[in-house]
Amino acid sequence: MKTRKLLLGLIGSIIGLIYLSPFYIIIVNAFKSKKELFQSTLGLPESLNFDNFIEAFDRLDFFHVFLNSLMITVGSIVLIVIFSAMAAWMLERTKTKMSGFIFFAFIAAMLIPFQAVMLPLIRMMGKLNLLNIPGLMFTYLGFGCSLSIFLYHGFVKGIPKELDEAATIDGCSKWQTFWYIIFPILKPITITVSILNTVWIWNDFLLPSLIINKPETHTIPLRTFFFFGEYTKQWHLALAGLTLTIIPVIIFYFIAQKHIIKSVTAGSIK
Amino acid sequence: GSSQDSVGDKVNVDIFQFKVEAKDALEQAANMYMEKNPNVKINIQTVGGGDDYGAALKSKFASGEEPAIFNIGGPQDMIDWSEKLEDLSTESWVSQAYDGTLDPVTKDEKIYGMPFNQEGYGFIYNKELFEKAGIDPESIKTFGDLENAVKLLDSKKEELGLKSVFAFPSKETWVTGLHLSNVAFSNEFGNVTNAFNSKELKFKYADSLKKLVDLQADYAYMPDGKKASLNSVDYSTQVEELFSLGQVAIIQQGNWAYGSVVDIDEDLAANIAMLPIPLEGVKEDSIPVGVPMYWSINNTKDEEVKKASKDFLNWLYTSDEGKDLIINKFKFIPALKGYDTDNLQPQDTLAKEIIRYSNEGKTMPWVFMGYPSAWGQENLGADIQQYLAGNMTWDQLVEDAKATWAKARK
Amino acid sequence: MKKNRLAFWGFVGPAVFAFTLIVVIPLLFGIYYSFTDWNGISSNIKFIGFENYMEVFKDKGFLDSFIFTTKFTIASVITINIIGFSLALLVTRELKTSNVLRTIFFMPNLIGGLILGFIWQFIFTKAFAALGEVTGATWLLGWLSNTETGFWGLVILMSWQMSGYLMIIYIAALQNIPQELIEASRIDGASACQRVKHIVFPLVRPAFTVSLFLTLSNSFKLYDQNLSLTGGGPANSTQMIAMNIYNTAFKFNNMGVAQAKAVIFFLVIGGITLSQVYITKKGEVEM
Amino acid sequence: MSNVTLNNICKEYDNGYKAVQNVNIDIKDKEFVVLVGPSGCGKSTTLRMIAGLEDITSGELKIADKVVNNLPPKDRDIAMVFQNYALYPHMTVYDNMAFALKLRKIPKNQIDEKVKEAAKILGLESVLTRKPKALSGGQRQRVALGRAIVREPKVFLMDEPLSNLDAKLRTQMRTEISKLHKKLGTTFIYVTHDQVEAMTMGDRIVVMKDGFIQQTATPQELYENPNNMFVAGFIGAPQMNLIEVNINEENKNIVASFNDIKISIPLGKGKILKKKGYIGKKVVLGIRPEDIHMENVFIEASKETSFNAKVEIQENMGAEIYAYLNVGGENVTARLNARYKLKDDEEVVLAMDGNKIHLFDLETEENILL
Amino acid sequence: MSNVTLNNICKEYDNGYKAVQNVNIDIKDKEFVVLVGPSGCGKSTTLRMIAGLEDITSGELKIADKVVNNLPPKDRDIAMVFQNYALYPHMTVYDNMAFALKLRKIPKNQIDEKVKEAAKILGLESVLTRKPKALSGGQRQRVALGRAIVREPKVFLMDEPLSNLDAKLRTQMRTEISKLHKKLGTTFIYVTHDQVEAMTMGDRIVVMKDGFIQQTATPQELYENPNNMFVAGFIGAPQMNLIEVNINEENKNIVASFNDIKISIPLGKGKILKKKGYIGKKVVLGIRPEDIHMENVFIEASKETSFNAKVEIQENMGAEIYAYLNVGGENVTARLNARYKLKDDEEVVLAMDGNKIHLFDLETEENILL
Ligand SMILES: Nc1ncnc2c1ncn2[C@@H]1O[C@H](COP(=O)(O)OP(=O)(O)OP(=O)(O)O)[C@@H](O)[C@H]1O
Ligand SMILES: Nc1ncnc2c1ncn2[C@@H]1O[C@H](COP(=O)(O)OP(=O)(O)OP(=O)(O)O)[C@@H](O)[C@H]1O
Ligand SMILES: [Mg+2]
Ligand SMILES: [Mg+2]
Repeated sequence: MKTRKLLLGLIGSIIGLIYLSPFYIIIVNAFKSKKELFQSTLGLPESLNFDNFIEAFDRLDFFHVFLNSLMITVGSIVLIVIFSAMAAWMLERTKTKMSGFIFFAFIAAMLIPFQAVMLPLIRMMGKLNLLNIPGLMFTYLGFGCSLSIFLYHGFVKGIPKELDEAATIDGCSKWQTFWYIIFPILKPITITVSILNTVWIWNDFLLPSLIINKPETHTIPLRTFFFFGEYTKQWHLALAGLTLTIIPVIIFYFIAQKHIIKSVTAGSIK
Repeated sequence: GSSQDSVGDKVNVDIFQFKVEAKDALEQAANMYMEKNPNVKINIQTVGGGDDYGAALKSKFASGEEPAIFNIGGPQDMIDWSEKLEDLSTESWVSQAYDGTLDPVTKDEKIYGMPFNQEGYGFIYNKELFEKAGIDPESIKTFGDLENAVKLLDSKKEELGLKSVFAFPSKETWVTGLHLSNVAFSNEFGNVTNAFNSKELKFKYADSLKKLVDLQADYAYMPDGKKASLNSVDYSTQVEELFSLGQVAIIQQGNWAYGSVVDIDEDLAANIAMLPIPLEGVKEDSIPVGVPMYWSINNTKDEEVKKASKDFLNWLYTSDEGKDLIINKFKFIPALKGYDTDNLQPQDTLAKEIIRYSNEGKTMPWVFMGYPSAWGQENLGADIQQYLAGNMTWDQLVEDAKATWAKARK
Repeated sequence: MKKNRLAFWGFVGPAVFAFTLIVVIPLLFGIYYSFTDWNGISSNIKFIGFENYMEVFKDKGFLDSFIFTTKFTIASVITINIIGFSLALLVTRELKTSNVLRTIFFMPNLIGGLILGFIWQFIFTKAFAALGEVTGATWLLGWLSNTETGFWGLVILMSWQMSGYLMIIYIAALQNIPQELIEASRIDGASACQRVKHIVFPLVRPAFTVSLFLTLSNSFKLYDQNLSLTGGGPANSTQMIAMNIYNTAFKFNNMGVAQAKAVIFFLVIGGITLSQVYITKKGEVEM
Repeated sequence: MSNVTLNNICKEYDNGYKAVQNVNIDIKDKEFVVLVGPSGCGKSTTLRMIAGLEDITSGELKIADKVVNNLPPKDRDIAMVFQNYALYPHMTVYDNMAFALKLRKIPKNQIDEKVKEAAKILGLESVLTRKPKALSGGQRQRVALGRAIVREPKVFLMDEPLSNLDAKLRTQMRTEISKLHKKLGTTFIYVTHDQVEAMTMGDRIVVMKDGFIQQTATPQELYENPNNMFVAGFIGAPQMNLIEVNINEENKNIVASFNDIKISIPLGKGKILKKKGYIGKKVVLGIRPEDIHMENVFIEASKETSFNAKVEIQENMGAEIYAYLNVGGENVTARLNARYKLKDDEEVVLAMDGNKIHLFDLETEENILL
Repeated sequence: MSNVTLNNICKEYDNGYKAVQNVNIDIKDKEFVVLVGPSGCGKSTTLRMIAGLEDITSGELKIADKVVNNLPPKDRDIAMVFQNYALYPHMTVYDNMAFALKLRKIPKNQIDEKVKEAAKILGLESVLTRKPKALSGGQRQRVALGRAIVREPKVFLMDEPLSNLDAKLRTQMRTEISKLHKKLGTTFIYVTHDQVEAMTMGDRIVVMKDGFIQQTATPQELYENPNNMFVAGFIGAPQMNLIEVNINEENKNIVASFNDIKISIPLGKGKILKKKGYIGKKVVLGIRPEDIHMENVFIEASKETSFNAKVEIQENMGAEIYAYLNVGGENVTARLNARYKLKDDEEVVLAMDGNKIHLFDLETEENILL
């Protein structure tokens, strides 16, 4: 028993290292000059030189775009979480043809390739004067609610209907039932939904580039792509920038991950 | 629309441009211009990440937030965007354009684009290595000369510390399908317009082109020792890694590569120059020089916006301040005349080479903007990859090229 | 009853509204464009019936990319699920490092698709080459230069990225298996392998349904990673459908044909994934 | 006044299933009424209609003499305890109990008072700050009760509140709920499928089957005079023995016989059988296990109802024994004093208490003697 | 031969918790032994050590005279029935039963034979092709048994197999398992926390508490002579009344008194008390509810043990009544014949059966009389 566990632990560590190796490449190269980067891609940097980070921070206007990204991500997540949870709860609790159809439509939409709706979407967004940050958040809601509703729906199934009824008898309206009872119980799946959507929205390039491509509203990925020029990719800066970009998400993930394990569970399985 | 074009009493000029490398300089220019013209507000949007300008521009227009100034690439763009293009033929800079540079954007006497800059490409070589190998670059004029030099270099690989003579990035179909093929086709068609109007491709100089391909491929650095693996060599490997680290002696690239080299090794960048790309038996001692992109003005905008846009471009390319920016900040090779004074000469070694070739008249035009849409990269470039991988003979490639060209022009 | 309906729309309405505006209406427009000759720019759009669809069926490139996409999807769906499932089995073994490993395996999801492709390109062409030169393993050289390495490069990239995501789904499923069933099988005399095969595997089938759905649709729709890793090359042999559609629309300026391709594509993956869900759902057990 | 009246209440679900049919119950103020019946008989549906969680298809429901058919739950002044408690998992015990009051915007200090009082009644004072997760089954149950109590409703509804508890706790909570009912003096309507609960707690019991009411009566009445075979079999544990017998008249005596066993029916009952024309027909004879005796004195005195039996298996309950007997091929259970030490497969003589014999019509299953 | 011997078995969990301590049980071939005790007392742990699902910390476990401490479950020739049945939900009933045999690579036709036979014994023939989900609770329970039966193991282990069934089914399955034990003639080790099950099923009962064995004896022995207060309270329902009393000698009589109630202790028991020096000390008096009587005759004859009580609440069980009484401030339960119609708050006179009085040391809780 003991040796077997040890062996498994060893295998786990090895696989873990393999999974980490790309991150190794990102991080060591973020410390190298461009020349060093091409001379020895795999080796450790000659010195722990933060110049790339400083330059990337500067060129990205990191503080500013970080705030933009943060605002967009948080805003979109709030919209997605609230409206998806609301919809999923109602869809699960209402057993009519209509609710079945709507749910199906949400799921089916996960199969639509974005490229197929890109131009008509942009055209409409322009007509509706939504080529701005609120518009972008709204777009994320439109695209993000499918998976989110799917996950919430599965989780709601596991919440006894009696809780809703108890709340009704205690005197709650539907609205109160949702906010006082259901939404707090959805916390684990809300965290999952937030993590998955954060990972997506935080890193998204295409939608912001189409909807809010103005210097003052740039997000981190939009700026990061300025390191990728017509011919040359400023790898040393891009990797430093990338490191700066993913650190906040990793921190967020670390804080939230205790819950995600329980949650995708409940969301997707039951 | 008009209301959103002006904020307060300012005229709003939106620029939507593709060249990431020019982003900072353009912003600087805009700021300078706005200082002088407080009634104008210039907003610059740059598309990052490389080659997606076409899609971005389309969605920009689809969104209704049409820019006042944007870029087009050649005859096909001119036709596609014809609804939106302002005639610039009455502008003052037109008279200063070099011969032929306006052809791709001229239709029915109307001129729809202002040249961005000039670019040229050839065989960039490492002077120091040539010296060490005892080769006089001046003497290389013909394909034969080149071939001999290459063979000599190849034989001295070890002592020169070379991995190989060439680095050939066939992964980048624009290098093969556009630039390299241009050497043959510019001689077949003569100019863009002919190419653009031609219903068929004769591929007259197929053999000579094959030699250029073969020479580069045979003596190129192959990652796994097989020719097919050239298809994984990209620009970065070619220029930044192999060439800039002194591991290969010659690469087929343009003056833009200077920036890449200088980032890695400034000394090396100061010590490079350009050999011609000789099309054997046709035109040997010259390099292709052309205009990669044009500025265009959106004709649906208000008159004042259009005027401000024209003024800005005029100022940028013809005023003294503007010229200084173009040369020293943009690091462009100007496509207009009038940059003669000493302080307006490009400093980088490659740009100097292009100008030298231009001045000596040893150039051939760029015609690949006249290829059918995406044909050069998606068809010819892809076929060259097939050829290198051994999945296609050169004859098959030629036949396929003719067929796909004809089909596209049907 | 009326009040119920009001409440229903009050809760479902906002999501449906956003969804309709952002997805449904553009999709309908997209379908409309597939019957026109629109090039993406011009304002005069002509209705041309099924011509674009005929065009699609004549397009060999589309067929090739369809085949490539299908092959890729099969390979990646299998590897991603196997790896994800194995990782889940590993980290549910109460190892001391389980929690750390869970984080590590999920971390690839934290990087955006385009950048991920560039990084792996870097790894395949530079790191693999460096490794290959050091070890003398020639198979590590020249990656992404041909269809096979491009194909497997994509599969490796996607497996690396997605397997952690699926691992989480599978962990959830594994933790839902009652411990007694495992013990019952031990008493019945099952070895570790037999247990996985006869007990664990069938019991996580609902998770398989979900995972297959997610991986199938993700693999079919893959664009970012395809673009940045191989760019479809060499010779368009690793071009997947999404990229083919994209190029048709924006490089060849054939918006109508591109939309027709998108419609066909949507119908096909819709058909495939829905029948997958139907088939796998049928074999599921409810506890 | 908080009487509850169900007048011809019916419930048809959307799928057309008729879960409750023509139910009439008149529940008096302060009464403890238990709805009992097998799974799926419509108990919960009935309760949920009273609560307002389910629409009433037809009929009239009155609470405190007011028709409430169309009133939403919160305006009916009822409280409900659910089978699985339905405690709000994210709230502390205190908040669970205070929630309904908070919604009613009752001042904080009043809420506090009421919650503390209820907690005291239920012995929950020490766990007020815990979340439900950290409670034992019995405590959870009490919180569910507490949540209902603080509301001071006119009517208390409970749907199998004890079914998730283990045997010991169930017994204990049973008495606690009875005590609570006494203390609060509120109308209780209680659903269970456990006849022991029904018997021990209800002032009156409503026995349901397939959506119909079978009998409404006090526990003793139900036990002694079941309306029909279903009620007879449902109430009492071990179950009443039900044996198909032939009724014949032998020497003026009415005799019930099966296989080679003969039981004389007491005079009064015999008369009714005769009057109703059952002579020569088959009926079902019912006798409760505790009405089968083994005392010699008794057997001597009850020769006409004695019979031979073979012990198949026996269960020792400490104070008594359940003997599972084979009587002429029929399975019969007897509940005997533990002082009788039976051996398996032993042949014994037993006698029924003739006065406790029940007789049911074979077809209609109705009690013939009523 | 399939006797099972536990020799000083201990179990310490990884977290240092000692779940089972120095357990010695000697189980004979074909015996039906029940482990009983409150939740958390270590029953399951003991059973799981026998099954091989849990490592044994120290001590020796023998099955059929062979030490099996280090044998994996599959090699111990045991079968186990789990509390929640642990049926494989994705397999049909047939496959569930056949699974273990298939793993043993037994020929198809033999498997078929065995499964069919087990199904016949358990009355599962008609549901062999169904999945567990489509079965009722009782059927599932039987499948779980069937899965164990087909293996023809030396020892049958069952961990609370009936606790998920409702009361009626539980009673029924209880007898079925007893019958099965008779039929199979295999050693059964059965865990439950329900004393009724323990009493009715076991040849011998092992009562556990906090990891220690309290008493190992036959049901009757356990009921009549519990080793200590714990066993006395645990076995029997309603529970034995346990009252703290003062022992004094009054006029040669040994008298137990509490508040103003006095009970005379019968001669023999009094002697023991005296001999062991309990006079003037406090002890615990135990009397089972059924040993408190209300018959006038009895009370007349037992003046020395009669007392006054106030009825607090009563539960009508049909044939009898559980009266919850207040006797001088102490709660006392009496189990009375249903013919006594008591009123709440009524004052009554009752008497204990002096012979059935138990006495326990206040400190050690041991039975003084043994
Ligand atoms: N929403 C519904 N739609 C259709 N039929 C239903 C619905 N709810 C319950 N039923 C059916 O109505 C019948 C009565 O259900 P009800 O819940 O009242 O039974 P019950 O007596 O409470 O049983 P249990 O003791 O199992 O709780 C059942 O046959 C059930 O299947
Ligand atoms: N894996 C474990 N680690 C630590 N302690 C444990 C573990 N499993 C059980 N215990 C503890 O050991 C004690 C005995 O547990 P066991 O399951 O044997 O009780 P039980 O008698 O079967 O109770 P129940 O009637 O509730 O099933 C309990 O206090 C329990 O908390
Ligand atoms: Mg119910
Ligand atoms: Mg246990």
